[in-house]
Amino acid sequence: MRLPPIDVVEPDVRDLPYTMIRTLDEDGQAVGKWDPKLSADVLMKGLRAMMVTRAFDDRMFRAHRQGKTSFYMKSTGEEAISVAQAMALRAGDMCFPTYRVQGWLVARGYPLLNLANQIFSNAEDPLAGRQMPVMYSARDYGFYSISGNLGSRMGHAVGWGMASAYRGDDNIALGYIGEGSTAEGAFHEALTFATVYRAPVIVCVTNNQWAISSYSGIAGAESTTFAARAIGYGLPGLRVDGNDFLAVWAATEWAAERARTNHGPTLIEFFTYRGAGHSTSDDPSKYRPADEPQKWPLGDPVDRLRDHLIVLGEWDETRHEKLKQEVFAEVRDIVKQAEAVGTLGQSKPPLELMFEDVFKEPDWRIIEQRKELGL
Amino acid sequence: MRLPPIDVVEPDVRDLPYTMIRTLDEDGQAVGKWDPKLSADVLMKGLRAMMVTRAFDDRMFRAHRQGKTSFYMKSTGEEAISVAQAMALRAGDMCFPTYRVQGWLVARGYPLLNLANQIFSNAEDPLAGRQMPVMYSARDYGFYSISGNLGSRMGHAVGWGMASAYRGDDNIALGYIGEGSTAEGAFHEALTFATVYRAPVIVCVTNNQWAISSYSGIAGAESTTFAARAIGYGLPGLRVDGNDFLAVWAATEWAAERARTNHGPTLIEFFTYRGAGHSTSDDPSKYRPADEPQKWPLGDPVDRLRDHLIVLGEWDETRHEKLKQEVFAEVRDIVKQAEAVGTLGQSKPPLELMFEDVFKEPDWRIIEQRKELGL
Amino acid sequence: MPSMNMIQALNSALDVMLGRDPDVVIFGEDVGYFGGVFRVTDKLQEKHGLTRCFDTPIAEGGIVATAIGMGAYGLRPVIEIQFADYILPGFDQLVSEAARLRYRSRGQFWAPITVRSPYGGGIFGGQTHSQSPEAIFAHVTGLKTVIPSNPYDAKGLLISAIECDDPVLFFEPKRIYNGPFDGRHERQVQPWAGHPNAEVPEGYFSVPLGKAALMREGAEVTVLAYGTMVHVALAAIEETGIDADLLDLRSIVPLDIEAITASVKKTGRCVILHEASRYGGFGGELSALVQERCFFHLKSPIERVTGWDTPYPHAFEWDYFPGPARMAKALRRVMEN
Amino acid sequence: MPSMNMIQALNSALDVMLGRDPDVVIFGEDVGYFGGVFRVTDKLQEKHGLTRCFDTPIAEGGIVATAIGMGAYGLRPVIEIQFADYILPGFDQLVSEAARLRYRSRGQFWAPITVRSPYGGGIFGGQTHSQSPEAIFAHVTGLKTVIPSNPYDAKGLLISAIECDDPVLFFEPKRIYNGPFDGRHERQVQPWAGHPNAEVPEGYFSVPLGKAALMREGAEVTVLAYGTMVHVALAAIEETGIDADLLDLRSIVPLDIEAITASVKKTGRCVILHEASRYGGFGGELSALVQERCFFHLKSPIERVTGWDTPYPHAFEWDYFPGPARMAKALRRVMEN
Ligand SMILES: Cc1ncc(C[n+]2csc(CCOP(=O)(O)OP(=O)(O)O)c2C)c(N)n1
Ligand SMILES: Cc1ncc(C[n+]2csc(CCOP(=O)(O)OP(=O)(O)O)c2C)c(N)n1
Ligand SMILES: [Mg+2]
Ligand SMILES: [Mg+2]
Repeated sequence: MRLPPIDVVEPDVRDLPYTMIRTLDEDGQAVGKWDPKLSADVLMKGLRAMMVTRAFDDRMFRAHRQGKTSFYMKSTGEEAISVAQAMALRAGDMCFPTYRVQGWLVARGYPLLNLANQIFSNAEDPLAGRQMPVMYSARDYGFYSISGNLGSRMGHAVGWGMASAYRGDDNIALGYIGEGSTAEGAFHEALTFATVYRAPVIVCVTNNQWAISSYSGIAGAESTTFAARAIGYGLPGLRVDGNDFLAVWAATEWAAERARTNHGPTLIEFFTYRGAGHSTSDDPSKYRPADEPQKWPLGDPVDRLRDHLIVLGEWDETRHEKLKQEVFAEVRDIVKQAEAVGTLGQSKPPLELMFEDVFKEPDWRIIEQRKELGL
Repeated sequence: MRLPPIDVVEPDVRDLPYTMIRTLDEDGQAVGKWDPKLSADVLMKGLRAMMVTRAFDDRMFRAHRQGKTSFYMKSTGEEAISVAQAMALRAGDMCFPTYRVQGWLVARGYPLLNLANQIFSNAEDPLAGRQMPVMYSARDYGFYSISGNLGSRMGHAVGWGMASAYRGDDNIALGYIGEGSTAEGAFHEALTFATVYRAPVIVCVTNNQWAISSYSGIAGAESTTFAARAIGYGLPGLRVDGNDFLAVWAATEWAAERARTNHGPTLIEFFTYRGAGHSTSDDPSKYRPADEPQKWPLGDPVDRLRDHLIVLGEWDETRHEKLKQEVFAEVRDIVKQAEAVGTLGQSKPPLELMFEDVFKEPDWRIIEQRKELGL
Repeated sequence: MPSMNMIQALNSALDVMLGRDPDVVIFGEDVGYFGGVFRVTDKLQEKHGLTRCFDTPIAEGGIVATAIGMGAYGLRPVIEIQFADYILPGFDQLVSEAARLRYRSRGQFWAPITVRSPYGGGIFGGQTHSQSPEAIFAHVTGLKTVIPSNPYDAKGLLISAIECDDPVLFFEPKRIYNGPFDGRHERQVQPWAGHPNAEVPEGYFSVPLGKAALMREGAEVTVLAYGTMVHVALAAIEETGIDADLLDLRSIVPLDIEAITASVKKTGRCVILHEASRYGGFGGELSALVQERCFFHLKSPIERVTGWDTPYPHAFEWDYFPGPARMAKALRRVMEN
Repeated sequence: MPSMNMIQALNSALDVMLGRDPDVVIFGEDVGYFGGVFRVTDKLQEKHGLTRCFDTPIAEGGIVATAIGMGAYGLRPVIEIQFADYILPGFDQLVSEAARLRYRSRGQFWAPITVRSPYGGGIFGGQTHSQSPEAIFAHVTGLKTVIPSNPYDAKGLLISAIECDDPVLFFEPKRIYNGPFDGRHERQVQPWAGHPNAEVPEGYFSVPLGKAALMREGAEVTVLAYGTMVHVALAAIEETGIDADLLDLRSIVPLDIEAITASVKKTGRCVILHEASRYGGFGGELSALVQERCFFHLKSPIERVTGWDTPYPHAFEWDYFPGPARMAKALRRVMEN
């Protein structure tokens, strides 16, 4: 698989949307031109962030079953994408997330305690109880405000990137969208604007094969790849093994350099698999074989990076098990701290906060209604 | 230029969006595999319909200058598209028009008097004064209701085609959209649905180079062709000389047969040129060279069909001039009839009609308000 | 008669109409094989086949547009928008196309579509799974808007909506899918079983659009409500012991103006209750209509009890939700004059 | 002081703000090289450059989304939606994103955007170039909605809107771009020249959002209007000789509730005038607010004079448009009590 120069134009890479960029082979070796040649430290940092993300997801899923939170969504099996991208991009860059890229926040060092407090909607909820669990916002960590509605923030990524260019900054934007959500008109409008204004943005389609109960075919996967959408706009499109930490990193670096050097937007389809149910409200056994996750051909991103480190002689099973337990304990302790503050219903932010930030300054309606509530 | 079998899949025709299908060469000869081999009668019928359309446009444009109507839009230079398609498709098929395909109605024999009465918003206005001029609706002529808002009817074409298939009918839908309007999210959603459900629909992008004052680049034309949008969905995309009556016919027949035999949707970009201003409210000299229309390399669709008929020995200059005068007189007389009924402000439909068809049956609000107006 | 919860009643209405009318087709996100995230279309694909009940891409504008095109051909599409909060990407299709098609084409084309969508709060759904957008649709000429408050009405009104040749928004109060919630969230959840309006005939029947239901007859004040709020109103009326006429509007377009004016002329007082935020909400229209038609009968100001003028705040759900306590206050206030 | 029509005043406001604040950028369909279909951005690209004022693709949702993203970065985008009828494809972006961003992110991100759009009828624009959608925006928590009625206010309010850190809908009554139209369409068109509110300072000045203007002081009735309707109201007041307080609301969010209640408490009567169709229109909210706050001062029912509950009918424009005759009738009616 060739590695094209970053100043390619779409006609030179019209074949790429129909192939798949991979670097980690079956034996855990890094092969091919797309190997980003990362240091063992960086790989270890990535492995740990993926493991923390997964451990946290598992813990919170259980917390929901225990009635401690109203809702939760896991990213199991997709951790390589958000973790590698958070590490490959710069502090000044901004990602426009979906609800399935919490790995970004973990990799960027956002306090797990903040996550847990929001998930429990308790007095310390960093978003003051205004948002559901998983709908995070963390500007200082390059993480834009999530909302429940799908697809509608890709255009914000384009505008944000255009503003960066307008100011002469070299910050770039990265937008995430699930394969199912690519059907929304907002996705097309964002790509059209990105194309016309040559915005410094990376459009990432996380194709995890499922949209709640609907197979990726519902968004058109039976007719072509999601990477091929790029050809329709004359943009380079990459199709990448999303469970291959190295490939995700390399593709992201390539697209980021294009954007930063004013070569325009890139669309990347990350081919991955939604290992868990859609959310705590979902029961996947109703619509897909129970063993499908195990049968997934592209493997598990954590295992694959672990095996690679072992092949490199940097890691072994015992150390991995130890790390697993260490991560488990870390997550457990932090969640305990959050539980001490309170879980859903037992504790909540000060009520006045319900009335703040509707506008920069409250108008008479807010002031009167706050009084009506005796505040 | 090869003529692919109608059961091709997109990978077999991935080159077509980057070429242009033409049949009429510089000398007016029909060349190549796409020649639909039409009889002289059919060609004559098409020539006449194009000439009537143009004469009618000119007349109505002047009528606006004389204050007889509130608004008008010409289709000058684009007549081959709507006329050839109206003739190539069947009575049971439905087109979902833009405001620039009045040639369809002319070719299908919709009374010019109806057009004129609507344009004058007079007592005989077939749409009861509820719509602007040019926003026609003529179900019996395979012409869906136009509205001022752009792009939003392409999805109706897809749904209409799906309903035809659901009923087991072989009626197909044809949707028109200007190149500028392809930026609307609704265009993408329609293509996604058409792809996923294999709808019997032809999606026609009339690329006349301009969207009011904006060059086609504003919709992305500098990065690729509009026909290439099809590749993004895995659909066959054709790029056709829209000023070539024969090429328009042939491409339409090819796509129609695909749709009718359940081979799915086709996207066709018709490369043409907006010969006149956007509308009576527009002054193109403000944003494009005055002589650009004359300099347009693909010529005038009427002249090109005329020359072809002459080359075939079926036609000559003198007969053409005679026909021109005949058509002029026909249009003049019909418009006079409409003027006799009344022009804008002098005559209007019965006022009660303002209150009808809001719902199938009026509710108390309509009944009370009608009384309030003394009806 | 079988007892049904609201989900079963809606499912039964769809099942009946699929059986009666081959032009009825049902589609939306996850409604096919899966049967809908709230299970309202459960088993319908299995029973009636893939072409009668199917999944769609995630594009609400595309769903509505497809339905309009099918309707123009002659079908009667019934579409589901998974949450009313997500109807907005389809807003242009509903307003500029569905609502206007009949008028602008002088009756050549129309959109006999039904748009089902779960709406309202009370399930800890946060900002985008809790909103009540009925007011913005009520303002759109050409759209009808229906909101049932119990299983019997849900089935009968949905059948009327499907049979209606105009586009109908059918908002389902998701909080009362499984039981008649009256806003007393600290109490144990009630099932529909045993509730008089949970007795729902198996087969075909309909409840007309535009007729309010008198849920309780009284002399002192008229209460106007719909959806979940009908149950909240009842709780507040019991709590206060105030003798109220309670009208369940059932549809806000068409509106049962006769029933409303007759009641207010009788009682001389009116309290309006809805979940949506107050400013510009449908309560304003109701208040204006009552004031215009009953001015000289009014003993005290018409009151509105509503959600606050903030986005729907996840953790503060019960502070935002206009429950029985707020309603009781208003009832007592209007009785002071 | 120079005399300006409304287009010149708006153009001047944009010119001034482009000059003062490098974060201000202007974009929309045909606004760049061409200067906008109504010429409001005429010459701004030429004077301030391609990156300050530019054309966009035809995708209202994309235009709003791009503006929000730019606003989140720190710019102050001023976008034009060519006609208010075409704002609906961007409705989800305005409601689900622009209006909610500050609240849901607890102030980490916000959308300091101004959405300019010509609205209203009176120009024979038919169904999709004449509508008045202000009511659906007024109901959305987190959005501000401004509507000027004359050149001076247009400039001063637009500058305030641009400087505002909240998303602002700025609806421009296109019928009065060139002259103060009072609804008497059979009369000759009046230019702005000579009108006191057409005297507009060249440079920077602002008119605060949320303050109504008392256009005429009177004792017998309070008239609430905005946009073109302010002029229609004046004509009707003159015609009837009724001594009215006329409040030009200027912004419906925020609303100058003090001015409204003070006036109605003084006059005891109220007539509300707007162009939009009646049902669910903003008049309902105004009527409800006045009734709630001034009930015991009211001598006669609050009246609403509005467009009919039909789509905007091209040929029947003057039958639909709520002109001075309909307004005069209402004024006389309220004076009967
Ligand atoms: C506009 C909108 N429509 C529908 C929904 C309901 N919904 C939530 S998640 C989801 C599936 C999304 O699938 P995909 O885009 O593939 O993302 P994934 O969950 O697989 O990461 C749907 C339909 C929504 N949240 N927003
Ligand atoms: C939704 C919407 N946005 C904007 C407009 C205003 N408008 C009318 S025509 C037009 C240009 C359309 O250009 P194109 O799609 O290329 O069609 P053409 O006029 O060239 O045939 C615009 C922006 C509209 N009518 N509808
Ligand atoms: Mg997915
Ligand atoms: Mg064009």
